Amino acid sequence: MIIGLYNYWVVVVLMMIGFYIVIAHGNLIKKIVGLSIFQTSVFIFYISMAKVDGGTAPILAEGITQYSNPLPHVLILTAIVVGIATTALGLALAVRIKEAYGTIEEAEIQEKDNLDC
Amino acid sequence: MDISSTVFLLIGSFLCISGGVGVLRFPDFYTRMHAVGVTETLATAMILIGLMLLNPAGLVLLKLIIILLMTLFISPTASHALASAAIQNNLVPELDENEDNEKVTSSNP
Amino acid sequence: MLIAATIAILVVMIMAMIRAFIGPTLYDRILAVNMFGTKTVLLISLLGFLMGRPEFLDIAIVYALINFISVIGVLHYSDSSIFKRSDTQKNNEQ
Amino acid sequence: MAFLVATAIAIVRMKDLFSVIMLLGIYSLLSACFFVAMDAVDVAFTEAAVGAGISTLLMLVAITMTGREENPSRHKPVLALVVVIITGSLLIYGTLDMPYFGLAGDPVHLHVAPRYINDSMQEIGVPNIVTSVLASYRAFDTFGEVVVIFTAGMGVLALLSVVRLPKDIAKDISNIDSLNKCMHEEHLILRIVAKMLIPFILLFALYVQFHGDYGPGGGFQAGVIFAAAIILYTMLFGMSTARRVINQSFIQLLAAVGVLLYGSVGVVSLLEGKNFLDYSALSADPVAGQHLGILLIELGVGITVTAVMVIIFFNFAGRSNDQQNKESNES
Repeated sequence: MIIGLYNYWVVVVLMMIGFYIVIAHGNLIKKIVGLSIFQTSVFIFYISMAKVDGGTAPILAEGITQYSNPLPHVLILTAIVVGIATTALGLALAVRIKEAYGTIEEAEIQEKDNLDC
Repeated sequence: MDISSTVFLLIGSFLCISGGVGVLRFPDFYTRMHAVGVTETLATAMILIGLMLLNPAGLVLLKLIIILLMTLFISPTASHALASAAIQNNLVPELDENEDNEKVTSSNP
Repeated sequence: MLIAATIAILVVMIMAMIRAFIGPTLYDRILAVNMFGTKTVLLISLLGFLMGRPEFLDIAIVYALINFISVIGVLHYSDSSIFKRSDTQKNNEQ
Repeated sequence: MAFLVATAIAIVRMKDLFSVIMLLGIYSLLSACFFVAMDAVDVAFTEAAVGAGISTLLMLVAITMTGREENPSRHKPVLALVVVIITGSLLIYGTLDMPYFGLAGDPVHLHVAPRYINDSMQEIGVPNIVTSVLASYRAFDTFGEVVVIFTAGMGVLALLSVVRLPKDIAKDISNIDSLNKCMHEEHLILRIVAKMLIPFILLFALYVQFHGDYGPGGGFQAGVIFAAAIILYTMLFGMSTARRVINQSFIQLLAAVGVLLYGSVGVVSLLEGKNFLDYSALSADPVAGQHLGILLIELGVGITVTAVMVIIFFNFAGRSNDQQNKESNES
């Protein structure tokens, strides 16, 4: 019971840590870090679903009959590279916000916006 | 063959752990760097040689040799860069005048 | 014997992680990350042998290379701006 | 696994963004170890190249521009904590219904995976199932992913690109000689080792690119490794030297060429009367056609990923260089 679902629980804990960072911290870069933790937890979730006991990596070789499930691997492989591209986009936005507002703290940005109005 | 690889792997593991203890216990950055240097070159080389003795099949052996060569090139270079960057940014090594330090050095000769 | 070596490396990884958590200076953290990377290379090559598919040493090679690149990058960027800025701030305060 | 949680908690606690990023590097290394242990070698490969190398670097460049201290939060995050705990416990309640980890009879493993595992050797002729699924069975998805990457690269370009006047370029060129001279004094050892390593890295990237059919590897990983080599060169030899070696408009062109190569393979198979991206149209023998198609597709992916990563890095680094120049001029 405990061992059977342990991986999923760790995934949930990681996901919640990432989520907590995203909603509780005001710094935009820290938020992006939180997002990437969240992202990694999803990757781990998929990969642990793909594991088959006694299986090996899905590269065909002679004398091996049991392979892990290749489909989640494919999905996650592309997701990682897309993830870095989107993270870079987020960082670029953060940099531009820094240039426009002089800060990347959420609260200060809102103050400045209110002043403008 | 098996015995020799076992010996190499054991020596490597021992060096690794001693380096790890060093990283935790040494008093300042530069001494810690020394501990890391031990684990990174000698211990890595030992473990990789142990693996090489274990499975002497063509391509795998070649890759192990490549990894060994690269760690031997890379980790001293990285350590050098790290140390020089630390010096340039005025991270002063703790010397013997420091009282706290004398205690530590006397307890770990 | 492979298992013993794997466990030893895991222990060292924990040690490096503790150093990275508490590391008083920035350089201690970089050092710990560097060490962690090298240990990862070893761990992956050992895991490959443990699982009986030693063809996967490619990953270990990539790690060795990427580790170097990231250490250089970290040093480059820590040198280039942040520290100069904080140093000048300190000088101004003095 | 417990390692991962510990690292993540430490990340929450830290205020210094620089240390956060170092820990993020460790976190990514750990997750890649986990992927190897879970047999996902291709994924570990990608995570190795992307997470530990490129993303750490990008975050570092970003914080050099935005400052490294995080302000202490003023309001107490109790509400956030409550939300997180409620969501987490609901999710854990959800996992109780999930099949246990690692059983071969899970619903996940019964639907399409057996077909991929059993038939891909006859249909595609490529030992690495991940590659054959990626580039052949689900090629349309992958095409979408490549376009997303391309779009992200264009987005970064639109947000961060600095207009470079001819005057600036001329100044760069005149600076190069003096730069080279002073660089020979600092970082001498690094430069020489890097000069030895960079060709090796490029060669290894090519190996990964074309060996992807037989072992872990493929276009995505090779592209990232290739870009990492270029980034290493840029860091050690300076932006202006790197700009002279790799023309920026050329690299932007390359990003588009990669996507076009991918798309045109699909169009060719359409013109031959088969489905979009059905490679058996490319050659008389279906298996040979699949081989050719996968090779071309992976090449397109590799080119795009390399070009986009280099574009992203150049724009970030160029921007931060400009900022520093401005500051030094002002002071």
